Amino acid sequence: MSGVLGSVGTAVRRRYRALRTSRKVAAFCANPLNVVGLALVVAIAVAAAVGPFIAPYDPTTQQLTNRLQHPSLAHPLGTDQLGRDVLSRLLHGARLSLGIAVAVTGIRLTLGTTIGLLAGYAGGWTDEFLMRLVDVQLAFPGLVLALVIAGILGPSLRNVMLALALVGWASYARLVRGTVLATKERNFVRAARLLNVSRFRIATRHLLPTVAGPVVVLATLNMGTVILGTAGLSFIGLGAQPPTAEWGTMLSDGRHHLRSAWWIANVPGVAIMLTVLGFTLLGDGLRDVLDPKRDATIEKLS
Amino acid sequence: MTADLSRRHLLSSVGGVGFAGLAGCAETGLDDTETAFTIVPGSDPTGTGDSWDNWGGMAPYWTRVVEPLVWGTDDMQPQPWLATDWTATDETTWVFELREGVSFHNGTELTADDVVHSFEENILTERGDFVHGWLHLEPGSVDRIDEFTVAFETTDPFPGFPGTIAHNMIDIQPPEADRRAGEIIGTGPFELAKMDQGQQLRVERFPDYWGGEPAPTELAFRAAEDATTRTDLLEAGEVDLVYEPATSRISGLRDRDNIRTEIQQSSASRFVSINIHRAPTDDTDLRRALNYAISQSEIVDTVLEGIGEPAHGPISTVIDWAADESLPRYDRDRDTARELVSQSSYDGEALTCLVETDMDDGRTLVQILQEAFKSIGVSLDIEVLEKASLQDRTDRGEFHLELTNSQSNSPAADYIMWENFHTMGIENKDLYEAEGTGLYNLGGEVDDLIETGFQSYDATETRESYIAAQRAIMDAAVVIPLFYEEYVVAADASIDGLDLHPIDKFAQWGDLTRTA
Amino acid sequence: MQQPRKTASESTHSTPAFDTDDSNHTACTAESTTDLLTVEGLRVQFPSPDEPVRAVDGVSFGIADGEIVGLVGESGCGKSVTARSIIGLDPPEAAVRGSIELDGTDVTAASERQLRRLRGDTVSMVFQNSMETLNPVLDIGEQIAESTKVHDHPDSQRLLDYLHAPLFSSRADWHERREHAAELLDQVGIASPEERVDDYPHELSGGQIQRVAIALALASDPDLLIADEPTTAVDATTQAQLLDRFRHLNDTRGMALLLITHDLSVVAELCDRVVVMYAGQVVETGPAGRVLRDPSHPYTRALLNCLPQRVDRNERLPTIEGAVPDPTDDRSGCPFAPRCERATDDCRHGDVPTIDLGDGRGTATCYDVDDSRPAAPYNRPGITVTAGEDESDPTREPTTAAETPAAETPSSESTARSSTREKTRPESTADGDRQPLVELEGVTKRYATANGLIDRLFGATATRRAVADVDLEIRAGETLGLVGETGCGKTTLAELVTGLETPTAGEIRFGGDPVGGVESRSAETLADVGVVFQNPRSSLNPRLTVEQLVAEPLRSRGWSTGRRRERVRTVLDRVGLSEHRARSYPHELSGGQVQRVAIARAIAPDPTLIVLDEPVSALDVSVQARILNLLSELQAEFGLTYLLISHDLAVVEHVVDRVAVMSRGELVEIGPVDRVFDQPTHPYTKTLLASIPSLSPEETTGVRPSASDGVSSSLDRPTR
Amino acid sequence: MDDATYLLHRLGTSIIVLLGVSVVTYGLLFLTPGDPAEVILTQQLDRQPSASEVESFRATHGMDDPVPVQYVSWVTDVLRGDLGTSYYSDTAVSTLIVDALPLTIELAVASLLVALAIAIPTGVLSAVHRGSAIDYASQLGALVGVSMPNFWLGYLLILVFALTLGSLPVAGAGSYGQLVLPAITLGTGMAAVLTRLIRSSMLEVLDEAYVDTARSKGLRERIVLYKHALRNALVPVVTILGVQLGSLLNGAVVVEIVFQRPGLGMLLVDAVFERNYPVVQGITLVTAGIFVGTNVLVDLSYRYLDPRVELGGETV
Repeated sequence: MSGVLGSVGTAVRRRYRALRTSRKVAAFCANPLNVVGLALVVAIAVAAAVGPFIAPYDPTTQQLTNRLQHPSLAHPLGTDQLGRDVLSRLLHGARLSLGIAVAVTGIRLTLGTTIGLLAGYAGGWTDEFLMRLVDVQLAFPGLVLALVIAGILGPSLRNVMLALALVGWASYARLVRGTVLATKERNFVRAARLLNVSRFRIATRHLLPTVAGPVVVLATLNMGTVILGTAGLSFIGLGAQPPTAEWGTMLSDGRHHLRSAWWIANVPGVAIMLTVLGFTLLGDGLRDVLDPKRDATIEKLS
Repeated sequence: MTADLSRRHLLSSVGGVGFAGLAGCAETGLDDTETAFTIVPGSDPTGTGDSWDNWGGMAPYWTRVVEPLVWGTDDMQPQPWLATDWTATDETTWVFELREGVSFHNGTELTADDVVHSFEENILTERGDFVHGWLHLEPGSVDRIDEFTVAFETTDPFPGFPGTIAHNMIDIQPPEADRRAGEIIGTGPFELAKMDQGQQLRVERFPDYWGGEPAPTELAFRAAEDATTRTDLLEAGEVDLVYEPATSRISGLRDRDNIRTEIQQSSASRFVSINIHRAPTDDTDLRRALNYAISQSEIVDTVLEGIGEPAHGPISTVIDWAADESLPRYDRDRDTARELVSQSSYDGEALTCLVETDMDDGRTLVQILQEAFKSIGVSLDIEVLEKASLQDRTDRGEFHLELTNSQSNSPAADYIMWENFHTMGIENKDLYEAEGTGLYNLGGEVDDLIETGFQSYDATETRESYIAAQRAIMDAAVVIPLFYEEYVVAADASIDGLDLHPIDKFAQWGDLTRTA
Repeated sequence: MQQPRKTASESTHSTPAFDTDDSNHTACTAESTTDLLTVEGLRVQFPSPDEPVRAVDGVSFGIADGEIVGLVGESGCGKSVTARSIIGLDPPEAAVRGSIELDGTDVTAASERQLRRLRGDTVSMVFQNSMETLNPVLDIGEQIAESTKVHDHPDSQRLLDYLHAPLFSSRADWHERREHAAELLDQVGIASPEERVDDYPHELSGGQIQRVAIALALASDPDLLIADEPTTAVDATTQAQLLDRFRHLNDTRGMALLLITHDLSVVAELCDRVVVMYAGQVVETGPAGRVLRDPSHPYTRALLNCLPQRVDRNERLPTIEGAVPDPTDDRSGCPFAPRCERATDDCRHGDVPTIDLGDGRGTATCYDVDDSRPAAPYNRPGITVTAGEDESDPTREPTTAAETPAAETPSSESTARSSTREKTRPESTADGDRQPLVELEGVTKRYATANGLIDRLFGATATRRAVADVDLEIRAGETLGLVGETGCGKTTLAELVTGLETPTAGEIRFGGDPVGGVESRSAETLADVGVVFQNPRSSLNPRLTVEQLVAEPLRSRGWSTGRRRERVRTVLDRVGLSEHRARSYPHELSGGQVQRVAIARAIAPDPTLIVLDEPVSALDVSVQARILNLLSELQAEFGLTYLLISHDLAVVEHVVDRVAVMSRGELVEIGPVDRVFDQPTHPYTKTLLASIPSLSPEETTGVRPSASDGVSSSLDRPTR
Repeated sequence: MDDATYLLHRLGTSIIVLLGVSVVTYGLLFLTPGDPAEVILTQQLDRQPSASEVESFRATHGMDDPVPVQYVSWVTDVLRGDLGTSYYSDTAVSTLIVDALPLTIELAVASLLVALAIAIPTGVLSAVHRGSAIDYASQLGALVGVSMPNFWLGYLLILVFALTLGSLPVAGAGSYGQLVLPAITLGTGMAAVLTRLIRSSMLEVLDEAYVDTARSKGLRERIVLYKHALRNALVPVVTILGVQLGSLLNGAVVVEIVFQRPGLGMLLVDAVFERNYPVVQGITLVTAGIFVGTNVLVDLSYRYLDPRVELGGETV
């Protein structure tokens, strides 16, 4: 089948010549799940951006007389055990939860990519050393180590972020190094070497762009992982301090009311689920478009 | 070791049977007979892994396998148990008469030798100096007078001795018992049958119990430290009785016909203790202002669903020297509070309030405090910390407030006063010795009053001293009392014969029956 | 267990008595209902983002029992799609119209069950890229045993039986089938078949794999075997053996064969009849000899003209201008019309009739068949017209082997040919006087097969020898050809010359000065060597435009922007890429254009030596011709020296001055191309040369010494 | 590389990694704010130790030695199987771990079975019906599982299956019934990853020529899918199983708390909160060891699943 479609593909390719970018967009949009993912991520990003401005109430103001109210016009998503408006807390929490994910992923990405590039490009003992470091980090189940680190440092959002960042960079390093090594052996890089192209130019012009695709995919998928990790640590008792409206903490606090006031836990629960779902779908979509051949690799790392 | 075996079996069969087989398999719990009951206490009945829980070879709190010499009455007075009588022959000597005809589970009769053995070999030796301070006993101070008489020589005058040893941990076992190997031989109405650490503990009826044969043939104590899980277990019908169901679920349980709920006042009291040696909470005006900001009854009526009594002092009213009524009152009065704040040295900085992760409703309560203080212009930073971090912080005195509670597991509750408010109490001693400060110790007169109360053999004098001390403490607003705790026990509606106790771990199961 | 379905007498129609088949062929072209296979008006379309892609656009032909038919055409012309339609393996999204009658059943309308029966009994297929057609996780025996089982019980296939679930399958039955599998392996010429049945595909060499694929197809004792490019991926020697094997099977089993290939020499070697496809349509059919010798359709003619075998060396190869039409276009008229110099308005519109050439000479879909004997419109003046072209009488009966002058078949070993060559290549005698540009002395390259810290600690030093003690000179201005089978070390040797690899031992000198690897070479040395990589697409960074790609070496030489732009324009123009291509990305270009970009980049810094690694192996014949022409023009214009690596001996013979033959890392023979090709001294070279298929169908089975399997075992080894 | 060399190689790397792991694990002690000796002693004595107590503690525990010396003696103990003693009970850490481990392994194995039971049919179905509603629905369905925080999913499952339907036990350990909900909770997350992988892997495999070869033999589609295609599609799945064990161990921490299973995760959380360092270090080390060991096993088994694999081929 590949042969047939290959030759057909040549024809299609010719047809879509000079439409490189739009072809990728078209390929991305061809799968409705990708579009759903993108829509979810955009929605969540918008919520994070404008949420605090459109929230109807202050997220921390209590109304003990008005606690555990069912969803109503006044409180579209009800009130929690302290009479706070769940919708307002959700909207404020969007910024925080997304912010945590972005920050943690950002640190992981920067640290990991730097180390990966260094290892892949330098080779030799530097590579050997850095990769053993990566192996050691990857030898720990991430959340277990994060739990230990955050637990020892003491419960706070900052420590949780630090712990999650410390346990996630190695995947990037390994991915980047692998890509760099594979690319280094690609003929176009060998050709560039022969053409006396400088090391710096090879790195920036030939290696980095190849690395960008997989890294973006991994980072997108990672966003979901970080959000789930934060929620998990919150549940264990290492998350945000009250009264911070952070989704994981809200969900964890609300679990005692699951039976009596379902909205307290389920609202942030659904929000987390949709966010993670959105990033996962988006990441999958990007992978199909940017990096279709490395499915198992990223799966291993994310 | 049987536990290991079964797990290994389980593990090997998982591979063979596969997932399909999982759902259909039987429970390993009790035979579902009329006389067997499954109980879920508020804490892990097999112990938390903490040596304190397990020092008798098992956690003796809920199970009535082992027994102490003295028990406690419902109004927190020492009650004859394995000892039938006791007298202080001088300021530091207590002589106990043992009950005759008490059989251990292995059939031998309880004698003075067993008591001496239990104290000298186990209680005083294995646990070291902490126990010496607690019981005011040193090794070598327990003597056999005759077969059924034992004398204790306390290190200093200790009128609270009988009440203090009325504690599940101060149990009597014969020398044949091998605690470390898990061979527990007690005198209680139930014998230990099987223990799965962290999961459950099963006991069987001991027919020769000195108090008469208990009604249940078998009891299982399941571990479920999460209140919601306990509630779920009861609602799903997996267990017969649970302690402290989740607060949010109580009204739901009450509405159910097949479940009965009992409320029992406890020996515990919840309060906020204030570090009086750290600015700005070293300012009495500020501490009083904080007290005026709180409405105890609102808290009880809302988030606690009515479980608990609004408190005016730190000592539960089941304890006979609790001062409650006669203490200075700080009913919510935000104007007064604001005025006091402005008088005080407080200038807008955030106070720190610590609370332990595991405290029931802790996160909720502390947020109410935060909101209440905000309304009088005092801002509060909340730090929910796990046990170790919390202790680290309190040890160093780096906090302003701590949401905490006090509870006595023995009828003698004196140590609550001593350890919390006396300068040499465990909370204050280290900082006092290191820096001349402390945490909640007003010092001077209060120390004297507590010492008097602690050492007096005259009950009235003890009571008056303690009340005076509490008054001084509340005057200086060292604590913000919140509520005297009550606890709920929810059980299958068919169960009768509950015998609850202010000390939740003193419950007796001998009369449990099931009505048709 | 299996009864041969045909009697020996039925299969006598096959080679070599070409002319006796006429009656048979006439029957075919008349679409007789007794045909084994009749394809009628087949159209296959694939959906694409806008218009559907017409992969097959109205194809009709038939195959009779026991006939060998070649389906030829360049890549993308619809050959494979047609073949897959015949066994009902169209992708689900494809729209198939027309009818395919196979042994009385219409495949296009068959139920799953009927299809299974057909596949298990009547038709088998050997797919392209045989390495990928065998399941890598099942051993050979299992895969063949399955086939026989399906053949015997097509309607009772239970999953658990096939999964060898203990209670659901008979071990004895499977065991018996494995033994039978060994017999089949023996039949396709695999040595020690009893051992091979337990092997996994990756443990076999390319040639063995191809044989196994054939055995697999034979397991169901089919009436028709479809083989899609069965020899494309194998070395010349293996190819010869395989073709021989096909012929043998056809002889002994009377099995019909549909051979799909782009290689006309394979057709010539094997086929009774040939069907020529272009852009999804059949343009010509007819007996193989007639079509190759006397093509009727302009496209067939043009295709044959492009073959290097047919043109003297140093002569410019004829080419076909223009490109294959876009398969998504709504088309009418002859698809070849836009490229056909003789096209008229009639050709461009409406249906072009398919004309029966009569006398069993087949059909051609062209108006222009009657006076189709032009004075070689695709040949440049001065070219010696070879083979078919010099036959001017279209009505002439097909010639027999004896009648065809051997001198006109370039691959045959004949003194006549060598004398021709001596005439056309007088300069080759002067080779020795040229200055050596590059010298290799005792060059050896070993690869460590393990690396990493741990292996270093454990001292694991396993090595593999890629190039062994090679002495070689490349003389200024010459084209040195490097030939040998896959894995013989050709590419490694080239990499040693370019500096991508450094020799383990020995010395490489440029102009007398020793040089090291890329990192240690001076900018001048680097600029002196241009490289055109095998698979040129991979050597171009997909994220850079053509302009940037070509400018890259200039940038590193420090050229200014303006000067770079100027040079890029010059070289792009020189390699024949139009200005507007400069901003294209590699994936927007066709294979030929990509190769031009790679060449442009190689010549941009004005090198003296260019290393060409299989520069045309991935290209279709017509494109290959244009690139080869370009290379010789460039050489003449810039005085370039070429080191050309190729496994295609026809190309080598056409292009190079001297040829070096490598085998297992060693240089076994080197010399002027005439001498080496005509009087090989090394036995390996002899075997290699003997395996070149002939374009002339008259040279037939049994004559070729190479086809004996005895020689093969030394060459036919795993390539790992 | 032959098998023996590879094994040696893999063992060598694993030892280096485990050494690194032990350094990290030991280093955890120094993460804690303040002097480790003081922290440990405070925990043991349940009070602030005096300066002289700290000093004598340091002396008896060799904590005056340079850190590397301390580390070496710790590692030596570990190699002898001595992971130290819990601060809170006199139990050896190794005993605690041996007691808790079976529950966690049991949970992991059951979750894996759940995940495979969900993922294989869903993934194959999804791939075969690529681009159809079935495909999108099953992909989405699989993803919803992995997108839900474990503990939330766990409590919801309890609500539905234990409380509303009353068909399964709420919590606890010891019976198969009690394993079902935790295994589903943990398994669904993994199922999503596996479904996705099996789908894409199947898609790739279905495009392979050998699948067409199998069809062209006249084999039934079912046999083509489940014998020829799936077997190949599972190869990359196996490679990630080892890594997925990590996510199972991660999830087990939370799930064990939700379902009150006193396994390794619960033990770890308690130990972390109590600053019970020997237990924390022991569990961290053992978990990492299991993880590394499993991955070696997976690599080796990979060899037998896919005969093409040359052991030691660098996987990128």
